[in-house]
Amino acid sequence: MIWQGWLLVFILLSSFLPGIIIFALPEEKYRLRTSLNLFGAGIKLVFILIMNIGIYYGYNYEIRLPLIQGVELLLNADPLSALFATLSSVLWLLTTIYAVGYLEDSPNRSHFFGYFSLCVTVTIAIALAGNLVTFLLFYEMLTLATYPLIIHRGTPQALRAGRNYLIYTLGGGAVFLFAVVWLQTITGPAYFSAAGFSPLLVETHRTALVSIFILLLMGVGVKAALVPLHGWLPQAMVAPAPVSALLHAVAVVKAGAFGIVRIVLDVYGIDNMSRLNLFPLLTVASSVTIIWGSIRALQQDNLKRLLAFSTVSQVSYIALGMSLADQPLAVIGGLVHLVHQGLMKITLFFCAGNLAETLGIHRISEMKGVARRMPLTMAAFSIGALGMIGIPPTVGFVSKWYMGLGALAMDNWWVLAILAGSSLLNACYFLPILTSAWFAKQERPWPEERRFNRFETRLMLLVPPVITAIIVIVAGAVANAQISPLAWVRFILREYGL
Amino acid sequence: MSFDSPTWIVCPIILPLIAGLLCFLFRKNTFFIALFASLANLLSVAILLWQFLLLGPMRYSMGGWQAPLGISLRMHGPTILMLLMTAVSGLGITLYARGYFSFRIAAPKRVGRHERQERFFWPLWLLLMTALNALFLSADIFNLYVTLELVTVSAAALAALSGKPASQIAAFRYLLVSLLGSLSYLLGVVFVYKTYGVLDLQMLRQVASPGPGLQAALALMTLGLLLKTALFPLHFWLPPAHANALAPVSAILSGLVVKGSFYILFVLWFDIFASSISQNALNLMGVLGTGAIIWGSVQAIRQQRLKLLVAYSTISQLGYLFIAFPLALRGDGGQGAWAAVAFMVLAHAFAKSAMFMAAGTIFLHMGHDRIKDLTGVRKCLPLTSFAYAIAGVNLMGLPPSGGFIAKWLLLSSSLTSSQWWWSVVIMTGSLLASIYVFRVVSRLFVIPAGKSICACRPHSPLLEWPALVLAMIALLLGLIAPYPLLILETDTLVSCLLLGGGL
Amino acid sequence: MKSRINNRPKRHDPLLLLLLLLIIILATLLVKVIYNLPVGITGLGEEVASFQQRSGVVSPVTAVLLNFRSYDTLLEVMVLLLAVIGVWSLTKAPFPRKTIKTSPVQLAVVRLLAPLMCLVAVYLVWQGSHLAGGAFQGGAVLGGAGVLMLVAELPMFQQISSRPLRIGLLLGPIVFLGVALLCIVNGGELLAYPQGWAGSLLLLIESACAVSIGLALSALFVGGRPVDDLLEKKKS
Amino acid sequence: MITNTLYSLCGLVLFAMGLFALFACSHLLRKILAVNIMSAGVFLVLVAAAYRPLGAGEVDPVPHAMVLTGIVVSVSVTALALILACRVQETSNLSISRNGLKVNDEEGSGG
Repeated sequence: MIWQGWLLVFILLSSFLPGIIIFALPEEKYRLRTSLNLFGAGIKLVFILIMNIGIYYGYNYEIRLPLIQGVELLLNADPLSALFATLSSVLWLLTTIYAVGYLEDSPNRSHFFGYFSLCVTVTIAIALAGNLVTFLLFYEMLTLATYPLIIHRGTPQALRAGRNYLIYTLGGGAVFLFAVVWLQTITGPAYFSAAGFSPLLVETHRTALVSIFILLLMGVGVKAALVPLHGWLPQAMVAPAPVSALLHAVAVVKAGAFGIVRIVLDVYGIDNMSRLNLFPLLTVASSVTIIWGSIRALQQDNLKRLLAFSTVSQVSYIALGMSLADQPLAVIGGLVHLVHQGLMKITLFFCAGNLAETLGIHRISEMKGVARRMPLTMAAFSIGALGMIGIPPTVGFVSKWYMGLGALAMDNWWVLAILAGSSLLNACYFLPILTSAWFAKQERPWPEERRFNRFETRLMLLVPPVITAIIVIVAGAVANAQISPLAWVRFILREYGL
Repeated sequence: MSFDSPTWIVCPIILPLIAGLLCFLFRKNTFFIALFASLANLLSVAILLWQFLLLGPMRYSMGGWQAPLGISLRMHGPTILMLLMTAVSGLGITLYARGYFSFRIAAPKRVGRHERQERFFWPLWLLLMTALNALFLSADIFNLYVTLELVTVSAAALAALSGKPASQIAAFRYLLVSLLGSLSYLLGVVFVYKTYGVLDLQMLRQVASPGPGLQAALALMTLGLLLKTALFPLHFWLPPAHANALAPVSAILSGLVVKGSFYILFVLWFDIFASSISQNALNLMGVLGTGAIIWGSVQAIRQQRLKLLVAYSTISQLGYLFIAFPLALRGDGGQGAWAAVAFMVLAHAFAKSAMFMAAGTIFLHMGHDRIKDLTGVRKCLPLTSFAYAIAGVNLMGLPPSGGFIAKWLLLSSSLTSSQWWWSVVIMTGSLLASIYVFRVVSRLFVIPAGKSICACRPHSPLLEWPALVLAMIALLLGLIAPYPLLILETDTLVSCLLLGGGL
Repeated sequence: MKSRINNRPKRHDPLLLLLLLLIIILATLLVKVIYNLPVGITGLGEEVASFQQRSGVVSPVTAVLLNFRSYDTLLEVMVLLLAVIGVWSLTKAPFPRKTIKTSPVQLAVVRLLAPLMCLVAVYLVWQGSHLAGGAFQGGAVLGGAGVLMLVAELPMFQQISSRPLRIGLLLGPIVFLGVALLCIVNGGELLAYPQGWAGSLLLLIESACAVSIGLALSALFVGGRPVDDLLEKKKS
Repeated sequence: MITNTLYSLCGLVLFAMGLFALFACSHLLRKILAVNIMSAGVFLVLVAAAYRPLGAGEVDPVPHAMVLTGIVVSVSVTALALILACRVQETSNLSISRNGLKVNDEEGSGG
């Protein structure tokens, strides 16, 4: 069916074309730009919903463009890509609203929104990639599209952060390219399908395949911020808040995590992974990252840096879930965390942005008593933070629960200990913030206060975090319902026969 | 003249030639003559492409005299790709040059100089286009020498056109080096003639057998051509010559002219005398290519001036072409290396032309090209900055550019032929490339807070769009990859049939 | 180019010695190869001889130059023209300068020699069809005459303006090209002279080329474009 | 036979000498002359290729034509190079006087 394939192209165009038009728009066309952005985001959401329904009823969406031997551009929507694409498009809509409010009066907005749209286009394309080459293509393009966003402010710190970002990601990209080419010379074109490559190859090319896996992991690990490849992430915090939200909740780190999922489940396949004995490697890498990120987060006073280290730690839950892939429950936990972490983290970043934009608060020590000044924002923040710790009925609890069940089923006490320890650490760095925000007395005047009539801050800044916070609770409460991230993840796993 | 007439093959030579003579004869409206010639050239190449896809490779005997006696033109896959490359970037360069000169004449620094430059640019450029087309089409080893000299003379004159002392010194050195290269090539031709008594490439391929005469000839010709192609360590003349020329001239020199001598070299090594090439020689080429990639990139990273940076990056990119040499003759990797070279040449031609054009536009508007002072150029020259960045993506070999396809092919043929060390070189090269590309791009795209950049507006769309379009072509070359491959493969298919038929 | 104050190469520059050594080795290798080359290669001599009849000229060299490999010659004429364009693009001619008094002897010599040289040139072109000679030889002699007149500082010759000069320079190439294209119109390949016409067409090409070559050589000697070559522009 | 080889050898020696001079001399004019000597050497080898042993058929005219072409090319290029060299000397004002001296020096010691 041709039109079904073209739907995927339309999904990409719905943010690409507005992006291109926005580049050409003069700076002062505020209304046109905003409506284009929102229109694009809305259309994309509609397209993706159509696609999701189609996938649910078993339609096959696919479009391909063969280039050369072994290199083929292939967009293919399977349930897993639908998961990531839906997350990205929903959060894009919210982030766009937020960014419009956040960047009011700031210079160079047309470039900002142009790259923003490109960034989302590329992220969705990563979600829809049907083979490793296409994934690589958009993975590299993501680097290029996010770089201008990181250096958007043009300050020396921003430039330094941008440079480090490039060093990490381009280096990772080169390693990834090398690994992909190597893999393809052994296994032939690597399509994303449940089977993985032929098990016969495991015997003949064991060393090569193990090395390729390590290289691939290094390639995607840079963006997924696996320790020790995470150095760029806290530095990238100099970017404007919507960018941080986008980078950390949706685009970059999730692209890396999604890459790990694809490599484990689709490129290698669970059977080959266990034949090659690669799971322990992944477990170790992700556990180290989880603990290290949490410990580093404990030491931070800058709120956004704390959130960044928390991201380092939380994203690795996805990898940890994948590393227990023998057990479907753990896989469920990992995959559903892809969505859940996105929701929680974007709430936290929105709130951090609100604090900075309204009161000029950047440090945790300045947050005493802030909840009285901005109750809605801090309520949303608290929900996100509690979710991170894993307290029911938030979504964070759901993913940790499933992961814990998986570890238990495998008698893997070590992983259980990691889970418990990281939750404890999460609590250690989030709870003091919450208590001081809600219960402490304001000591000093706010660093840079701006007053808005009616609401505690601009409406466009307030709505997105409130919405995401509500989703965090609702999706956690009704996790077992027919329509929920968890239900969709179960649907995904049917495809893998787990 | 009907569409399938064999006469079309001479059009890419004759049309720019006539136009060049007319541009010399008349002093007014030279741009329109040149534009007409570029368009007509593109059209005739398109017709040739159509004929080629329909009828396969063809030969054309000049003056009706068959091969050993007369001179033949031949058209096979690589030829048609090179002609397309010349025609497309030629059209872009023609348009850009118009914008460039009208800008310079509108804002004169020295009255008279720019008129002189424009007056002589057009005939020289059109004759250079003639020469390149003639070179790509020629099937006679001595005729190749004559076309090489045509290229040399016109390119050196163009390089000196700017009139600055630095450019004249560079052009002089360029001329001498090219002469040395041509003479070395000619001596090689003499050895070939002394050994085999024929000059036609096709016949040479049939009679060529390994021997001291052929080895000496190949060594001499290779040396000469390497000198002209500026392979490390024979590259010393290239950066000053390319960096000090006028921007359209730099685009021509870097994008097209070096490809001419490389084309001859490649045809000699892999088509005509392929049977007599030893693996050691190929490895030597690979090693030199490695040196070029590393040295060129490191030098590019160290430059303070934009045009010099771009010029050094040419050296490094040319290195990739030679990395393909050791991969090209080994088993199943060979075909891939051929295609890799084709993509590399095409993508580099478009991207580098675009890059030099963008650098020239930046130079015109900012009045300098010191890299550290280029902050925020995006604000006033958005299209040019994008053109530069997109061309840079190509040099880094990021997907979906033509450069990416080339690197992919090189990587996979190096891994399949288990010569993995070349792939390490390739990856290192692209990382170094990304350093020198982003050194500039990050400055172009940063707008420092609270600082007004430049109030200038882009002067003419002709200064911005040709660069952007060429860069886009280079970028999207990856997406139309099957078509160049089809052209290359049509050729080998048919030639296999011909060889099988005992021809 | 680094300009050394002392221009003479240093006697004991180790790099130069190394270079010398390398070049000697190269030369020795080449000599060895040449010495061992087979002698029995026939070359294209017999081919040329067998098609001599159809070429329209008697002299085999002229036949090769202007018929069998006329494409080479066409391009070569272009090289010469290109050199002129290149030289013109570089600099202005040093003329007209204040007339220096030409010595009467010089003048007399020029008056005597220049017409004679022109005659010789015509003869050389004419006899190119059966003996050694042809457009290049004739053009060279013409060029010599031009140089002689330039050296004699004849004002008429120095102040020749750009347009006639350009027309003269392009005469040869355009006639050559025109004939080549006529051959296509006639239904053959480029430069495939029609049967029976070859001889006269070759003479036409040779005469036109000789004029252009002579002019080109003189122009190269002048070493710059005529003063009025650029269009006058309003000085803003 | 002997003559033929002698011509070739002579040509090669000229080529080598020119090559050396091209690198060894720093004066522009000398470099141009060096290239000219090299091309003369190549032409000599080329002309020698036309030689046929007595009774082995006609003398080959193709190398003659090639040499003729080569000479014209070399003349054109030399002219361009000379003018370019003049321009270099004129424009690089750092050494106008020095170069003037140098030219005289060259002519004095050239021989």
